Amino acid sequence: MMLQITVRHRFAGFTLDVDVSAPPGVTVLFGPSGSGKSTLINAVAGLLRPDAGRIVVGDRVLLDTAARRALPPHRRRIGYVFQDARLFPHLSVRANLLYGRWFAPRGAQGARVEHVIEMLGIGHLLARRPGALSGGEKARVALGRALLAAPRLILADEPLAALDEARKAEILPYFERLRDDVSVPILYVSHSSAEVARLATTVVALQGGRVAALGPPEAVLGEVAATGARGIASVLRVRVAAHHADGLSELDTGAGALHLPRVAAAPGTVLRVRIAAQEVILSPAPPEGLSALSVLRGTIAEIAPGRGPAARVVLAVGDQRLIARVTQRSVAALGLAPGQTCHAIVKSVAIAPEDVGQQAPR
Amino acid sequence: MMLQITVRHRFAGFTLDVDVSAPPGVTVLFGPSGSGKSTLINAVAGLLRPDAGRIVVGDRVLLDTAARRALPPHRRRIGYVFQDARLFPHLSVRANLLYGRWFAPRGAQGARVEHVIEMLGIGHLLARRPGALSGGEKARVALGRALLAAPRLILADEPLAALDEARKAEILPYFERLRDDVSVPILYVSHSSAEVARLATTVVALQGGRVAALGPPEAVLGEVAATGARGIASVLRVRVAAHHADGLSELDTGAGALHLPRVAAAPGTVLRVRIAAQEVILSPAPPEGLSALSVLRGTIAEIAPGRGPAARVVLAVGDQRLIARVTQRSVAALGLAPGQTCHAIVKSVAIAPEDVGQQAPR
Amino acid sequence: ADPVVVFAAAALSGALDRVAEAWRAETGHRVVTSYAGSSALARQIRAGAPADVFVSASVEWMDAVAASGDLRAGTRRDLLATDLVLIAHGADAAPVTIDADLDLPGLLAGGRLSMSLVDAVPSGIYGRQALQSLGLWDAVAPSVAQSDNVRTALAFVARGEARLGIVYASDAVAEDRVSVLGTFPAGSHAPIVFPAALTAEAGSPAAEDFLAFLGSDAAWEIWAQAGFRRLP
Amino acid sequence: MIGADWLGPAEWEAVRLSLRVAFWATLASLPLGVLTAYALARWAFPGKTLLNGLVHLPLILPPVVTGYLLLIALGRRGPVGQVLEAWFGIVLAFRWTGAAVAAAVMAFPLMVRVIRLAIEAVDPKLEAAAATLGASRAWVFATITLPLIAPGIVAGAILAFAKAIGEFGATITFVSNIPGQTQTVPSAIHAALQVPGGEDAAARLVIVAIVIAVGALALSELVARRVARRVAGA
Amino acid sequence: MIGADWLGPAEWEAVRLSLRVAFWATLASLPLGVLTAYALARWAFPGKTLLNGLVHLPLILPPVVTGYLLLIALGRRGPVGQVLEAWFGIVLAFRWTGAAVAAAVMAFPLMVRVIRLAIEAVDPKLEAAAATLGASRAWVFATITLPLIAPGIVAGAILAFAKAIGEFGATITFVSNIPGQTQTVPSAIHAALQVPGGEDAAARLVIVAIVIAVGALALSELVARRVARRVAGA
Ligand SMILES: Nc1ncnc2c1ncn2[C@@H]1O[C@H](COP(=O)(O)OP(=O)(O)OP(=O)(O)O)[C@@H](O)[C@H]1O
Ligand SMILES: Nc1ncnc2c1ncn2[C@@H]1O[C@H](COP(=O)(O)OP(=O)(O)OP(=O)(O)O)[C@@H](O)[C@H]1O
Ligand SMILES: [Mg+2]
Ligand SMILES: [Mg+2]
Repeated sequence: MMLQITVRHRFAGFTLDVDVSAPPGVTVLFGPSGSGKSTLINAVAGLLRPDAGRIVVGDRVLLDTAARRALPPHRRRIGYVFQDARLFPHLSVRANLLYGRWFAPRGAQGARVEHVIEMLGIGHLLARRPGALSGGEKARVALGRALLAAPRLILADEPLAALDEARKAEILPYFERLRDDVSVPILYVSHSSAEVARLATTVVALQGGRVAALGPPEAVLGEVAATGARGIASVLRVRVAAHHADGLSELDTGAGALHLPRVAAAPGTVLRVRIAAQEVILSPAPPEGLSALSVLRGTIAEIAPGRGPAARVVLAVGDQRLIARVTQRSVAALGLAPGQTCHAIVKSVAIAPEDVGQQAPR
Repeated sequence: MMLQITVRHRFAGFTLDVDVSAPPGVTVLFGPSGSGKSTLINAVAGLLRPDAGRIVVGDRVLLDTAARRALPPHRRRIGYVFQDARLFPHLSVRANLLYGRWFAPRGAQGARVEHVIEMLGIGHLLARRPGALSGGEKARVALGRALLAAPRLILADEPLAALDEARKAEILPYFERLRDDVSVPILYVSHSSAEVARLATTVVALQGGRVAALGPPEAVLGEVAATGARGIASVLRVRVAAHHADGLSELDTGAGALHLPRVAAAPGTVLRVRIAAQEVILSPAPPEGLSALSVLRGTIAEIAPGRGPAARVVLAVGDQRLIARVTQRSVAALGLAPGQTCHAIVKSVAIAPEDVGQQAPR
Repeated sequence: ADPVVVFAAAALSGALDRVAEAWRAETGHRVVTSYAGSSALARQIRAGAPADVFVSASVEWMDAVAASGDLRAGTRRDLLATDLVLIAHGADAAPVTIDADLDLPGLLAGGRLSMSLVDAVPSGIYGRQALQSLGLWDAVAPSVAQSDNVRTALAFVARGEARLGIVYASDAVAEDRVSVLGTFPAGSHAPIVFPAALTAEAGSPAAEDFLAFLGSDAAWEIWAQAGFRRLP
Repeated sequence: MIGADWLGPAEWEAVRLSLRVAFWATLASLPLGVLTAYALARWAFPGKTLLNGLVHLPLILPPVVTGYLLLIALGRRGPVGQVLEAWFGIVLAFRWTGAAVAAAVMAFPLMVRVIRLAIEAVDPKLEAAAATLGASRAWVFATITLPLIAPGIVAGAILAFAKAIGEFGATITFVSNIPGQTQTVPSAIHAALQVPGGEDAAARLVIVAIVIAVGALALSELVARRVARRVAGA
Repeated sequence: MIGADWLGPAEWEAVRLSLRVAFWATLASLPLGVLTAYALARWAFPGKTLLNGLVHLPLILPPVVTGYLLLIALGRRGPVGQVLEAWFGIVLAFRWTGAAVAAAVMAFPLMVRVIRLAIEAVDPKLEAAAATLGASRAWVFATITLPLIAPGIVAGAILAFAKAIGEFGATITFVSNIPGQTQTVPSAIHAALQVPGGEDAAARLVIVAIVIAVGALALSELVARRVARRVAGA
């Protein structure tokens, strides 16, 4: 299900002008406040009729201004999680959740209601009206309502922003499953680079209404421009090698093992792991006597000093790239140079559950 | 300005029952969605009349149900940043921002308008109406509106949730200055433990309408129960020792130096630094040849295995406590035991700007 | 000088305007006329309305105003009379004789008999009296459609919504979509008179003069044209 | 206490008739009222100003004129009246149904204005949300707009009902006053006031009218409060 | 084309008078209308049902009754009328001001109903937000509630204006039908209809009434659209 979005639209003082083409999976829109993310999503939903544009999801043409075609919103089969929830105030939480069901084609296979309710932890709210919900509860119901509409395209505008970490950690795997098992294309707005790395098949970094960077997260998250220095991360493909008795899982990177708290995947499964560049420690000699269990061996491919005191060091580990962000002082002190062999130390517990995701099928 | 809040209120299916007493500064309300944070704040604002309660800010009694006293909201002199923005739709952004000004007593010293507008990056929006703003823009205007009301108490309900990292990093220091220079008491709801550690003078962890933990962030953030395992962190008091030419600042902990990207504080200033427990690497021997520049030397005070494969190791460094979260396998492999000398390795670049804050005056 | 204010029953409008015009041509005095139902006008005069002359379509309402002391004593007189006629839709209906033998239901043929309110509006009250005294009322009562004034009653017949109607002769003359079938015998109902008087408030000699003019021969040219009769 | 003989049988008949007329006038015009209000609030079409003016006409014109125009159009000899009678066998002239039509026409501008205001107050974002979930325009209207404007519909209906209870001028001009068929309470009051000394009878009927209308108002307030609470979503 | 002599001087006078009456009736009753609507929408007080019933009364009663009651109360010999005249030198009876009072009373229920509905649609959360920023109840009303209900006020005012233009029964009963003083357009139409062959004059006046009202409507739509756009915040 390819996603092809070409949209040009002018507001007074703001112009959205994007041309995005993304493979199946989760396409994450990333970018500062006011960069046009919601505007773009509204165009896909059909709530904004752009000045010009063409939007194609898989083989369905949702909009083609040149051909004067525009599918009305209710025929687009989308599940839109609005940035501002927009629950129906006169309906109970249950009726809100089931609203989209009424209109889904008979036999459309959507999420199981009980399952979604349980995942979102909103079982005790079903009889209430939205007016009596907390902010985060509203956000969860809004998410449930969109998921239960049996959509063929999910639009999620910062669906998890109002939630606490624990709740986020429960919901994120659901999106992964949607992406991998159900293969519903998802357009997802997020400010969190952890969410981006975990979910994104493709990242679209917007800036002032234009695409600043576009590509798989491995590429885009390594770009300072797209993410800000602190968001830089690498995404490694790893294979589950073994689950150990002490609760750690061993993941093979092809250039050393990562030891992570138990990962819920059978040995042999290919996963992807986001490793924040700032959390990687480099050591020219094989390190010893440290509490960190995961050491990858590689070759320095590139050293790029940043504008501040830090430098970006790219290590070739096996056939993959691992990015480390270290101080320029350390680069000098350790005499790091391209071509040199180097070890990357990664703390096992520093990789958050939300940093480990199923490998999206390409 | 002590903050004393005793509130009991029943909704169908939810009871808020808290008794909080907090010193001047920022009191952060922390807790999962639906735990009663907004309800508590609404009671302080006077928008919810609780079944019973007493609320005192400094020497002002805002509510005392026993004495049948309740200051009406407009006489409480608060600046409330609502979770849902609540901008006035018929007023321009400028009029929204200045709304509270009209009612502030003459000569009340509040924030400078241009300054707040610049900090929030909303200068180009002043003539617009709220209907034409993006989600994050709305959130920023709502924040500005509250700050400009010259309040004597700020209530901020997840004011930064809708913003990107870069924008957050620009706004957070403003709250610090409010806390330290202007000494306006602030009640602040947040889901981000980085924000908590940076801003909080006191943390109130709510759970199901009750106080689960209460105390300074050093204490509460070390509790698994209050924050979830991944939120555990230590907060160290450090003194700025020197600023080096390569852009790093040297911070003295009393048990070794931290090297951080330039900190905007004069040498001699006492700061506080949040160090996430999961980012600390332990090494019995003094580590060498690593890219990490900050090594603290201490004595193991306590080792507490967690429920998963991780363990919490508390190090006494000088007269402070540093918490590390490492795997139990590493504890065994390195033969760590209480009383033993140990080195803690902290990456300089892993400490985010939002993790460094001014030390709140006590 | 202030104009003379005349409160007059709506049935007199048109003709009274022409009389007032004639008076003005003669004396230079202006007349202002407020037309409404006699009941409303009478109540207003009793509430202190600035009227100089009251011309009522109903003897009872004139009595009521007299009883409350709002008339200038000795000025009341019966000004005009008119007859009650039976009318039919169309310009060329055949005349009938109105007496106790009249087959009114037959003439109605299932249609409606249009009258003014038979308990409230003078023409309706007179009409019912007449039908009752002729013994025709009970047979047609269910077919009577009552209007709140005689002009509407006339309009129902003129538009053909009602087959027959009972109105004043003075109303029937001006409408050419109806034809007069016959006149009710004078004895079948109380005399139809329009009394006039000065109000207690009336101060100006002009008002007295106008009241007098209403009964003058010059005025009677106009009244007669409009279908009114001098009192016997 | 006040017995049933406090009012004469003709007066009771008038009360019954007024209730029936007002009830049906309100109920039957409600769908058209909602539709018209929706069209005026949401659609742009040529002749919109005209429609708006037309709807307000009965408010602007003296009731007699409206009644007269109804007579011309809907009377047995009127163009529309003839069609109604020939095709559907519906006769309005001199029937209580005609009185209901007159009352409905007179009350229509009030109903439409109120409902239109309610429609304009509905947040279009909620309707947009429903559309993204698959609801067509008709479904959005039925499941979102309509429930949200329910307080407005109740308010419009009660206003129309009150107006219909009080309507007199157009009714008597259109369908005259036939006791038991078209003599409503206001006609009876009007008639009573025409005769000297009729004030007592009129006062009795006025009290009846007030009782009816205040009852309807109180009921509507109850309904409206429930409905409003539902809609507020608390 | 149609010249100024299309209408006679008395008719022009009626048009002028109607405009003046409707304008002042609407303008002068607006503050009380807003206050009453606010009280009914937001306050709980004993006698609320009574007030609500009282406000609706002119709608429920035949206009003649309302006019008669006004005459009894506000006439020169009425208790209130005497007080007004003795203390303030205000005479309403048989003056255009009385016509304005009658029109205002008749239009009042419409105005209040519409404005009340608008007030009930205001999100109390916005008012609460204003209160936290230091605005007292009066200020909240002036700066938040009032602007937000502006579309409702415009709608209520136009409805009242239209009603005032068309009011007839109460006016003629209260202040009579004196050309140049209390004869409004509807009174003139009514008078014209009483004259045999007066339909032409009536039709001309009807057209004038329609033109006035449609003009007012069109104007109000313009204003309302602007106001609504402001309030919608886009
Ligand atoms: N008006 C109400 N009636 C009934 N229950 C309510 C009402 N308002 C809030 N609640 C319930 O009270 C609880 C606390 O709500 P509150 O808004 O304080 O949560 P919160 O801590 O702010 O959560 P969040 O982080 O999701 O905003 C929730 O379970 C909510 O459902
Ligand atoms: N109706 C409108 N009229 C004018 N400008 C608008 C309108 N809607 C949005 N904008 C502007 O368009 C820009 C993009 O808005 P958009 O809502 O797409 O931002 P966003 O990327 O979703 O931001 P956020 O993360 O803050 O939600 C913003 O600058 C906003 O002010
Ligand atoms: Mg957005
Ligand atoms: Mg909340």
